[in-house]
Amino acid sequence: MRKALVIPVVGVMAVVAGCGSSTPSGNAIKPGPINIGVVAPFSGPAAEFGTLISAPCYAATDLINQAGGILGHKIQCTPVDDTGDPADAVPNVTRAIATISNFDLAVGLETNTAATTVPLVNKAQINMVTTNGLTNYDTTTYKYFWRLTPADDANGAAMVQFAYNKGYKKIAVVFENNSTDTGNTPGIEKAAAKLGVKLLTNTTIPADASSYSSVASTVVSEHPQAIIFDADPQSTATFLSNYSQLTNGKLPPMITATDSLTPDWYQAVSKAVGTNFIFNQVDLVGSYFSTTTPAFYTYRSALLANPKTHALADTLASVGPPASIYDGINVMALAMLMAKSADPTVYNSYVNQVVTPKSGAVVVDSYAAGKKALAAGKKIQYVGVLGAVTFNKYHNFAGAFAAARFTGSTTSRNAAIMPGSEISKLLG
Amino acid sequence: MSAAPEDAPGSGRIAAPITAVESTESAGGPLLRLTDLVRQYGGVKAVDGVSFEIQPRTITGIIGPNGAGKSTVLTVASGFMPPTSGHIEFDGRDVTGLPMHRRARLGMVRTFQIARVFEGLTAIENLMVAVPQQRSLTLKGLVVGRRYWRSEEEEIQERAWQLMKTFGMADKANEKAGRLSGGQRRAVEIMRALMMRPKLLLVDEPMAGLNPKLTRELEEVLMTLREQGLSVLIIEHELDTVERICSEVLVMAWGKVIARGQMAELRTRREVQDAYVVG
Amino acid sequence: MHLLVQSIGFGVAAGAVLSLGAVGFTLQFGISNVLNIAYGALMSIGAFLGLFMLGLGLNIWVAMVLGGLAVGACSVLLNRGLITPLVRKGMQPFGLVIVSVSAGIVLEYVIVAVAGPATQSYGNLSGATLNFLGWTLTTAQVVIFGIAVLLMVGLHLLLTRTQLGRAMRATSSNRTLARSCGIATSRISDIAWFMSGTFCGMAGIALAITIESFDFTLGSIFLIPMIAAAVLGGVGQPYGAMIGGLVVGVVSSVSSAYWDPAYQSVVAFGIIIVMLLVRPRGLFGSSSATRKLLA
Amino acid sequence: MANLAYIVVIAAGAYTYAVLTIGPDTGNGGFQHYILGYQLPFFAAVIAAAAVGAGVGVLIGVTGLKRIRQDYQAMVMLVISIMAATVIGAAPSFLGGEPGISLVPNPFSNLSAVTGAWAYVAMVAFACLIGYLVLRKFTGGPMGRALRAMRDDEHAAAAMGFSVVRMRLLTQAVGGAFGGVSGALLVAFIGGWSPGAWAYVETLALLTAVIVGGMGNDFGVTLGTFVIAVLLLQGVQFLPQIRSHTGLTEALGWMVLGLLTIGFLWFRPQGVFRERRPKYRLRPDPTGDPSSGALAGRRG
Repeated sequence: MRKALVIPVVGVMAVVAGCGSSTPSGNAIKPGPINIGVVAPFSGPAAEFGTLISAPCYAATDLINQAGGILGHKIQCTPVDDTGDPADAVPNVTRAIATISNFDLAVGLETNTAATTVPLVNKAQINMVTTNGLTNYDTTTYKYFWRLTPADDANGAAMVQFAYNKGYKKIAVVFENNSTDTGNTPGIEKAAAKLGVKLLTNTTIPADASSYSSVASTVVSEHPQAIIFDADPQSTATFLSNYSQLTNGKLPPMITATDSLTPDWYQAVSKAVGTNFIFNQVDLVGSYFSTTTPAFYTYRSALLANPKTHALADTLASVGPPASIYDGINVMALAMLMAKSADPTVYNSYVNQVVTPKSGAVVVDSYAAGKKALAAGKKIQYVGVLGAVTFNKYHNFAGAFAAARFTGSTTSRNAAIMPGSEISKLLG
Repeated sequence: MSAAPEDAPGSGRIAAPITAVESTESAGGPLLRLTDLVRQYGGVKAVDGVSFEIQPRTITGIIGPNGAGKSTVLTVASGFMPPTSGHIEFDGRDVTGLPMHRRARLGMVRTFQIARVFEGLTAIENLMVAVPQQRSLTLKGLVVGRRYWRSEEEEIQERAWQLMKTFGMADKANEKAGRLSGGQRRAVEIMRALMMRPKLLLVDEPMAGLNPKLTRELEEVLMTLREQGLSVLIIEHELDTVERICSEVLVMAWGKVIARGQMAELRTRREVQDAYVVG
Repeated sequence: MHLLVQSIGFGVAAGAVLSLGAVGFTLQFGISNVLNIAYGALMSIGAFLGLFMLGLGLNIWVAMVLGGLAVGACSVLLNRGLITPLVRKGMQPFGLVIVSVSAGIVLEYVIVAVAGPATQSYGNLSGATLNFLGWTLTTAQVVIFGIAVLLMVGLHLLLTRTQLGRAMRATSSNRTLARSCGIATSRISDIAWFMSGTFCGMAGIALAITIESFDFTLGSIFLIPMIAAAVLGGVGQPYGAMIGGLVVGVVSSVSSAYWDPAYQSVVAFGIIIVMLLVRPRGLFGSSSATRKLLA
Repeated sequence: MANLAYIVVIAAGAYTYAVLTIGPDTGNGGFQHYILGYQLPFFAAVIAAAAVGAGVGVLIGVTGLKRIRQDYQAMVMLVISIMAATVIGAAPSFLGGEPGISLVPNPFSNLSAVTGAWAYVAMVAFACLIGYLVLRKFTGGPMGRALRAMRDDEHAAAAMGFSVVRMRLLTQAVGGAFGGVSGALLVAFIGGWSPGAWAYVETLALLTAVIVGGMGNDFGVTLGTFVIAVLLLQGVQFLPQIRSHTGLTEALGWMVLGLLTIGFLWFRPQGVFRERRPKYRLRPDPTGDPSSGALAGRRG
């Protein structure tokens, strides 16, 4: 797939800086709505991801606005296109920082671009709720960095743990050579060593090759009990059909990451090897949250209520990163209320107070409930879709993991739940 | 650039470039000597064992039917292409393995069958560029800048103007060479070669496409140049021209030199006539 | 050993599609002397036309023929509307490369504008798996191989047994001479662009069948191995391109079995560069073709 | 002839700067891998990037020395640039592989975002000024004349005694050093670099800039770069996204880029600004009558 364009010229920078003369962030709140920058790809090959990651933002902001907004201001989601490419993202994000007024929170900043965008946003003193999986942010000292999703190596470890739980002792590992997928590998290797799971082929493939037959052939010859695999939809479909060609249609159980739960992936793979495989042999491993809590119902009904996100409600029901954005926005909004300021340099120090358990605190599961409790002068603890959240000193929180099965083109149901402590032990 | 004296009526106009020609009496012997020159294309021997010498201050012609290997001899002699075997000596020095630009710097300059000018440069720039070792092209020239090479550049310009005037093309000097007519391009190419102060000029059918009057004028130029010390090796189809200007003529056919001598005498020789008939 | 035999089999299957594309590429180049980088985009157009016709309920093999012809027409349009006028204006080969690169990008994004950037698929058309000689191939791959062989034989007969073929070969080896012999070279050129486009479109659809999943960059990704095949066989040499396609297919397949698969495409790149720099006439090229290549 | 592999030189400079300033790859939790990992000061790294750029430029230039047709040469260049990106992408421990190298230090990291950007622009403007002055030495005056002659006809230039090989490699080295510096400045600003940032299509955009501006005119090239890069590619970002049609806006940007290139090559191949040649004036000379000599003004 074609990447978008970087132009190595001063001109771009000049425009960036030219726009930037006006509004350094971190000032007192200005008239007009508070903006949440959704930093995600809205163009290029990963454009679909931008839509997915915007949905929880719409859900959260709709509910916040219904509850009367924040400190008399409406709140709204503003897309910031990072194009999915770390180099392209920089001018766009820099411009957004300089031009968007009341840019007080950023969400998204996914794995492919996080390495360049997170430092920018942190430097601009804007709070962020990021869904990236880079392991280097496990121990970050960035003040404005907040993450409610696990790093990729934890996800890799969870995949192996799941395989181990299912009784698979010989696994092949095939990943596409991109940042997300290669980020899983260290976790897989550590976990496999600890659990005594044998890794057979452990290789990376390039995207969009016209044939993966030879790789598939190598994998087939080793008779794996399961295959841990993650690649873009097109490459996945080609690989699987090459594989089934060698085995007369027999495919091994496949363990992949929850980010494969997209219409594109479903379409490509179902056309190549059929829906039977998808429904019965694919396990999607990712972070877990319960779908029976009141917080989840609120989240889901907000998604259903907005025509922009209506169609995505079921897809998002079991995917961690969007839920973490929803929760993150609520936490930040409540922190603004407590701080009586939307200025990140002020409200940032209130974030932990919103989530930490304390005696006498009212447990709230939505912004509206939290706002009411705060107005009544009470202490609060936000327990949202992800459940109770506790940030470590690096502003990271990793909850439990689960494996899910497809139930439709974009929907899934959780099957096996793995506690977060179990996974972090594998990485230790 | 020394003055151009109007001392030779009828040929005075081209006196200027000739003083540019360096002394050619350096080595004493022949200026150019080809020994057993062979050039193969695939399995075909385009040049098949050619040997000859060119003395200083002479105009030597090569004639022969199409495909006789005339242009190949010139191409190989100039270093544009290596010979398959054989030796080339220039001014007492073996230049067989030397690339074309090195030979050009030694004083052996060629023109092309179809005149090749630098189309993006103006006519006068075409001339001025033809001084490969000018100071402005050295590292020192780049670093120190204009004051290191200004006087030399002015001298080059002066010389170029002299040639332009001599060839009557001063009014075209600032015209892009790509817009010049065929004859004017030919003139630019020859002037450009003269800018290099060559000892030996290798020219391939310079008269092709020129009208008779122009042909005569060019002949005159070449002869005056020879008087001033230049040697010329010329490939020419027009036998009258060859007869008028060449002191010695080589007849080539099938890649070999089949006869040599004065044109008037050669005309009567049987093998020459045969070669032309068959060719 | 088994892996080697198998990967040779995959290579042959991939090579059949490659040959198809490479022959079209080289045929057009041989006759019109223009390096057409937009060929990849035409291939993607073919794949998307195939998708459209499948949607209309046509049989895939019928769609392959019709799609091929349609792309052939596009190819003629490209030549008539863009390339020929620019050649007449005296554009240099380098400029033409830039033009065809640009045209390719425009065409690709026309596909995006019409059909969107999403991944597409014909669905599983590969049919039953066949095993012979230690090879494992799908029915579709065998059929495509058969089609490729048929087309090659057809092309061979056309080039050697017909007046048109003789005229084409004459034009390819010396255009000016051919014109002076009374051959309508511009018509021959049209025919060459048409045939090239037809091969291109059919290769695009064949590729879309075997790769199962594709998007608008299908052709440009495939262009490099195709050029490698054409260059290997000697540019302008249809027979060379046939063999070249098979060789490139087998070599990349075997290399990805025994080497890091991430380097799979590097093999094709290497072939192009080494061949052009060391032996530009290709393995099967004649020296007259070489002279075309040398400046 | 424009060098279609120029983007490789820019990339080489960017990677050089990155691995020379970023520090060992065990830092930041060791999430990325690359060679070297020194922590050289900014200027040392930029100079090294220039040197590596020059070296890579010469290497690419060497392949261009082979006398093959210019369209084949163009193809070889394109293939080299795609191949380089693929090889780097496939080797994760060499220069970060497909994900690339991130967290490359910015020389102004201790300034605020906006001040830093301005400081950067000032620095880049200064670098451009120096670059322009150096370039003038090459494109103006006798050197530019010689280079132009070589571009027009290498054989004739060789017949004039020019060592085509040496001059070509010299220009490649100078061009390479420029590319290396621009890569270094770019990566220091962006903070990250990956094969996706130097795909061959980026070369097309650079080329469009050059073609639109006018190939032989320094000012034209600069202007073209601004017009194309800023107005077109960045301008597209300001257009409203057409929601029902993902990717359409982006596709339009690319189509405009392609059509612009074709349109200029068709209607105005010399670009907005023509190449200008200096005019020389004849000194007053009483003996010469400019139009009377042999071969004057006649058609041959």
